[in-house]
Amino acid sequence: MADGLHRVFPLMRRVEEGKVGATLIFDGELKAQPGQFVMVWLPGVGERPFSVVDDAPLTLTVARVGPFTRALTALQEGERVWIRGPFGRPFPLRQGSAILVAGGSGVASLAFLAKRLCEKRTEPLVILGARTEANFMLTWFFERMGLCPLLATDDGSKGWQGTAVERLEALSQPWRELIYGCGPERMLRALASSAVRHGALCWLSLERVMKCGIGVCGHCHCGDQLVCRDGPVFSAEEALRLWRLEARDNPQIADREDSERYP
Amino acid sequence: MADGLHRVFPLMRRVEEGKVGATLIFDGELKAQPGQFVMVWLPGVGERPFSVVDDAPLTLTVARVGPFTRALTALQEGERVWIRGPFGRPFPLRQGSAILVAGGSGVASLAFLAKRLCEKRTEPLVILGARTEANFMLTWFFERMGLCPLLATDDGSKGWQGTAVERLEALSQPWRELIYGCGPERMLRALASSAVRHGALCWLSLERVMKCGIGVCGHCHCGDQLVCRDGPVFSAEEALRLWRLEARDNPQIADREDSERYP
Amino acid sequence: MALDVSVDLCGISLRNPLVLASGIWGSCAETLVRVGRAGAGAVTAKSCSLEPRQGHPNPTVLDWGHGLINAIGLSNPGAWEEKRILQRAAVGLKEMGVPLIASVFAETIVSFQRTVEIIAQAEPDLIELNISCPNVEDEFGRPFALDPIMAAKVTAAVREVYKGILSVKLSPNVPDIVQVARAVEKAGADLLTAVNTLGPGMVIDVHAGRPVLSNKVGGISGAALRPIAVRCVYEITQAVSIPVIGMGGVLTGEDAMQMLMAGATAVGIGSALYYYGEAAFMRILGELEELMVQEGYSSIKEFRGCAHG
Amino acid sequence: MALDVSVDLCGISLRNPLVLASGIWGSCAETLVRVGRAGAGAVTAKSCSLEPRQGHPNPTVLDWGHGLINAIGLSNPGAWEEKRILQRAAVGLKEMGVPLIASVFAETIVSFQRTVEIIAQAEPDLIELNISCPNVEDEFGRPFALDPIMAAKVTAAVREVYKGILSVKLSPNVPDIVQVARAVEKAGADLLTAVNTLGPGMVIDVHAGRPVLSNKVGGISGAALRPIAVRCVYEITQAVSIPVIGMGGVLTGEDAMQMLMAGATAVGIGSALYYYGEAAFMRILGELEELMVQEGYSSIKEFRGCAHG
Ligand SMILES: Cc1cc2nc3c(=O)[nH]c(=O)nc-3n(C[C@H](O)[C@H](O)[C@H](O)COP(=O)(O)OP(=O)(O)OC[C@H]3O[C@@H](n4cnc5c(N)ncnc54)[C@H](O)[C@@H]3O)c2cc1C
Ligand SMILES: Cc1cc2nc3c(=O)[nH]c(=O)nc-3n(C[C@H](O)[C@H](O)[C@H](O)COP(=O)(O)OP(=O)(O)OC[C@H]3O[C@@H](n4cnc5c(N)ncnc54)[C@H](O)[C@@H]3O)c2cc1C
Ligand SMILES: Cc1cc2nc3c(=O)[nH]c(=O)nc-3n(C[C@H](O)[C@H](O)[C@H](O)COP(=O)(O)O)c2cc1C
Ligand SMILES: Cc1cc2nc3c(=O)[nH]c(=O)nc-3n(C[C@H](O)[C@H](O)[C@H](O)COP(=O)(O)O)c2cc1C
Ligand code: FES
Ligand code: FES
Repeated sequence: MADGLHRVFPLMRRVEEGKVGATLIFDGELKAQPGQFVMVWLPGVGERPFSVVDDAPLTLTVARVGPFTRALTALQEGERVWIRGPFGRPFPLRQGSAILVAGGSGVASLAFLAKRLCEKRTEPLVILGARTEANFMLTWFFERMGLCPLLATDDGSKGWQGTAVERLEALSQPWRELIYGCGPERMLRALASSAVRHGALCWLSLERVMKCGIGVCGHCHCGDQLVCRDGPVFSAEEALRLWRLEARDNPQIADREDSERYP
Repeated sequence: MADGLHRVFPLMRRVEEGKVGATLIFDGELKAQPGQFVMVWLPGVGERPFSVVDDAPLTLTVARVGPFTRALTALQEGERVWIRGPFGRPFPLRQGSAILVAGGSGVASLAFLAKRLCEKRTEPLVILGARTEANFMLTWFFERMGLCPLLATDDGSKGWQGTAVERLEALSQPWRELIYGCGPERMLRALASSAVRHGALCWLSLERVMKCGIGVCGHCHCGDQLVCRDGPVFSAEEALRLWRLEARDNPQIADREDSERYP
Repeated sequence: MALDVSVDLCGISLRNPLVLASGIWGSCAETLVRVGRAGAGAVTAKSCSLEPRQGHPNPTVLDWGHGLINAIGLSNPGAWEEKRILQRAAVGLKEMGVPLIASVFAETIVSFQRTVEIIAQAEPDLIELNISCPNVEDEFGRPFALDPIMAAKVTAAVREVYKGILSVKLSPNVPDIVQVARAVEKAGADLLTAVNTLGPGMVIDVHAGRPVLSNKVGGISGAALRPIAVRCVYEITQAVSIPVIGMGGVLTGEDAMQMLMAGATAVGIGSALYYYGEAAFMRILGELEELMVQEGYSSIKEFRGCAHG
Repeated sequence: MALDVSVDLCGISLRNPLVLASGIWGSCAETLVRVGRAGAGAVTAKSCSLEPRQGHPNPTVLDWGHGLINAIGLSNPGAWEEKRILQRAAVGLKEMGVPLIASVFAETIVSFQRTVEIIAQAEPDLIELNISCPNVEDEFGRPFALDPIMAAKVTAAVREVYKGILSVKLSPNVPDIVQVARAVEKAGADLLTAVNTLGPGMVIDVHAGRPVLSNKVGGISGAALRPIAVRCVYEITQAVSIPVIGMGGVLTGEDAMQMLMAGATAVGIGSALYYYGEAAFMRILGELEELMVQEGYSSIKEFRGCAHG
């Protein structure tokens, strides 16, 4: 009987990611597409959404921000996690050359996208942003594919000083046709505006607090869309529409701080 | 969702079968194999098992013996029946030349078997038994395939005088390798003994009163077998074993009269 | 001949009988409007209480193979915020002629009254009382819906403070739902919604050796609930003379027709959105219409309740 | 290390925890023996009453997509004939070391006693009281199983006339199954069987415009019942100290493990025979053993009831 219950995955290998998190490589595959996410259950701890970084073997990259992610990144090899999914709509894989812009743990879904693009032999340009050097995650993953991500840090400790979007704006080369972005919402807003201004096709992966993860409870809504089901990937135009809808009804939302998601 | 609920079939054509019943040809197909049966529901009347005579279009041959079969054979073209199934194990289609021995409405499942054998270009010898000439059913079905059934009547009004099994025993030609039988239980007992005596491979289709038809309620048991699920087709050896089991526990059963099933 | 799928629910006209059930998508104005745009005959908002409620931690909803099991814990932003949500939703829905149903729950009778008073200010077309929540004044904390007397008391108390159209949502988890239905009708309900989730049930993860839901147990909805819900609607409509919104496991036009034949006036759609999203409405409606054509019906009243024979 | 899947049920040793549920295949001695031969840990005969009963006309059992719905109507040949059936079955089963459970129902307390007295003469290993049938002495004809007081009275009355091992089979269709379980335990039951079918439910054929079952409503078993049954077993085993045979929708080894983790001592298998025939037993047992190996369990007691945490 096909159901949506959890499957068990033992941890095969844990890779520390600077001081801010870890990449977890599990023993087992879970067919997924870049941009999709899974719900990870740690019995007794809770259940949270994470983007798929690779599907064979299943790989997740987790930033430590609270109790659940602390427990998850402390797992030992052989210990297990419970996973249901994948859920959500993936990034559209369009023909053309692409720029991937990631902030913080947003790097997770873009790493998977980069892998798929490389497999199609259309190497993307990758821009990664973080607060400071020690906060970068998954740079090794890109390098393993032969990609050299452009780095940007708020404090200038590594690469360009400034945000990933500022790094993008400052590119000497012309923009490419396709922009894919994932990261803190403030960054995505800036990216969406830039992309629209440049007339580039652009998709963003949004985040909202998720309960069911399967498009039932309505908890993850953004405007009239459910991020878990209709997203998490939206076109920049659609994202801008959704943010406007949200802001109309909750004027305070526009300047919501989401720093905790941007290690 | 795959379920076992009824499908509706409108009656396309009704063919009167002598004075004793009718053949009902429905508008629609129901994939089945010879020996399998369906449960026919007439809302407000009841639900009863009937062998499949043909599956494309779905065809049933019904002897009028009581309230349900009276209602069923009185259906007008365009009226509907509700059908679930097919159920049960079919006659094995073995290589070799076959004799089909039918009594009364037992002709139904053997007609379907004859059709499949003819399609495989192994024309069977068909022996039909009935009380009297007016009671034969489906002779037209065999003739349409180019088969000329040997007939036997209890009263000698048509063909050989005696039972179908006596007609079989009296064949001038040697027995064939495969014997298939369906009809009243007394006839099947005689057929099974004959077949075993002659060393022929023989399969019989048994009948028991059915409730669920799907191997759950246990109502249709014969010995340790459930006729609806493990049968209705059994090898002669197995049928003899089952009858012995039954008789051991219910001495009166051996001489049970089942004349109502033998029009 | 044109098909007429409209229905009349206590004087409210629905363009079709399919109503979004409470608790699915209905926690924000925009998604309610979206469901209206997608073809729903009416929409129900998520149940709200006087004070905001956090709900249970994850996992809260699961697809266990034959429907959903949920223990959301009735999270909601409280009556005052809900009033704003309803007001915003009403604007978009009114344009399309889609009635809006508000849903209210509380743990005491007084709090039911207070919450309804606030929600009534948003002027929804109908208020539904979700009485499947524990009655904290009962010595065992049993839900109001499990006791005909308590169910009637809540209904009567709300009836006092609310003159609009009032529905009471019944639970299938009682030995005799007819008793509750009759009591609630007598206490002044204008219609009934039947049924809420079944159970509760429990799904144990055998690798974890514990229940999956953080709340351990949760309500069963979707396919597994359907035959129970159909029986409940059949029994209720035989016993009361007020209309019923029938729900529970309606995933296809055939399921909707079962509900209507069992006697329902309208049909709630909840878990179907898990499988089909908001397209559930046009899909189920299309299948229902096709069945109506096949069976030669031109309007819903021609077969409503026909299973009573 | 060798797996030990045997269980002890009130001193009766079962080679494995899988028990044929009452009413499936159990209406004749030969099929009971066959199920024993196929690997069942114990087998339960179909429920019998003092007098023979015809049962309902067809249709009586349907696969509605998520399990079965049945209204067989408790057809049975009466206690005297049943005694003969049990005696014959016992011969074959004893050889294999497979315990035989008899099942009895009645519509009055006195008739429960009389029937048990007759059935006891066949010396089954255990007698199970099916109390999910209408109590004709009750003013509403409600089943004994729906009322803790009546359930306890039946149990106590039978306890008086029967000194063997006695189980009482509970219904899931009550707001609080723990109350019934406690009452029955106190009245002298040695163990409990939980649960009987859910509902009742109703399936309407939309082309016929009427319920399919001739009895209109029927009990739900199979997959749809599983989470309800698991929750019932979990609640009961938390509240009583006698063992429970847990059943309802067990179709796989994982389902059986859920029941055991919920606290069941043995696991009933009914509707699974519709899907897999008697092979259900070896199939489910094989899957259970595989799971045990995977999780490093070597006997069932290592994980029984572990979901209580
Ligand atoms: C689609 C999606 C994909 C994600 N992918 C990744 C990823 O690949 N790597 C990664 O490190 N993080 C990812 N996250 C964020 C991750 O889910 C949160 O960091 C995590 O839930 C925090 O849990 P906690 O208990 O550690 O922290 P808490 O202290 O509970 O919360 C810290 C913050 O995490 C967020 N959060 C908490 N609960 C949830 C929830 N149920 N759903 C969504 N966000 C929540 C909130 O912003 C909260 O303020 C993703 C979130 C979404 C919605
Ligand atoms: C596997 C199988 C295949 C059959 N195929 C055919 C067929 O192709 N053509 C045909 O004419 N008949 C067939 N029958 C027999 C047919 O089912 C009965 O003739 C019919 O049920 C009689 O119903 P009634 O109401 O007309 O008669 P009733 O007066 O109810 O009964 C007359 C006799 O029919 C038999 N019968 C009654 N109810 C059932 C039941 N639920 N299940 C089985 N037998 C029953 C009994 O022998 C009974 O004595 C088949 C039976 C079985 C078991
Ligand atoms: C996730 C979820 C949340 C629900 N929340 C509520 C609620 O807040 N109030 C309510 O009255 N019913 C609630 N229900 C019950 C539904 O409204 C409906 O009665 C039930 O799900 C049966 O319909 P279905 O099978 O079509 O889903 C909820 C159901 C689900 C699945
Ligand atoms: C066709 C059928 C007949 C049944 N007959 C009886 C019965 O006679 N006595 C009884 O106690 N339970 C009876 N039951 C209930 C089962 O014993 C069992 O409690 C229920 O079906 C749940 O288990 P399952 O989901 O494994 O089938 C019957 C169930 C079915 C499906
Ligand atoms: S998390 Fe429930 S709808 Fe998205
Ligand atoms: S008719 Fe029920 S088992 Fe055969």
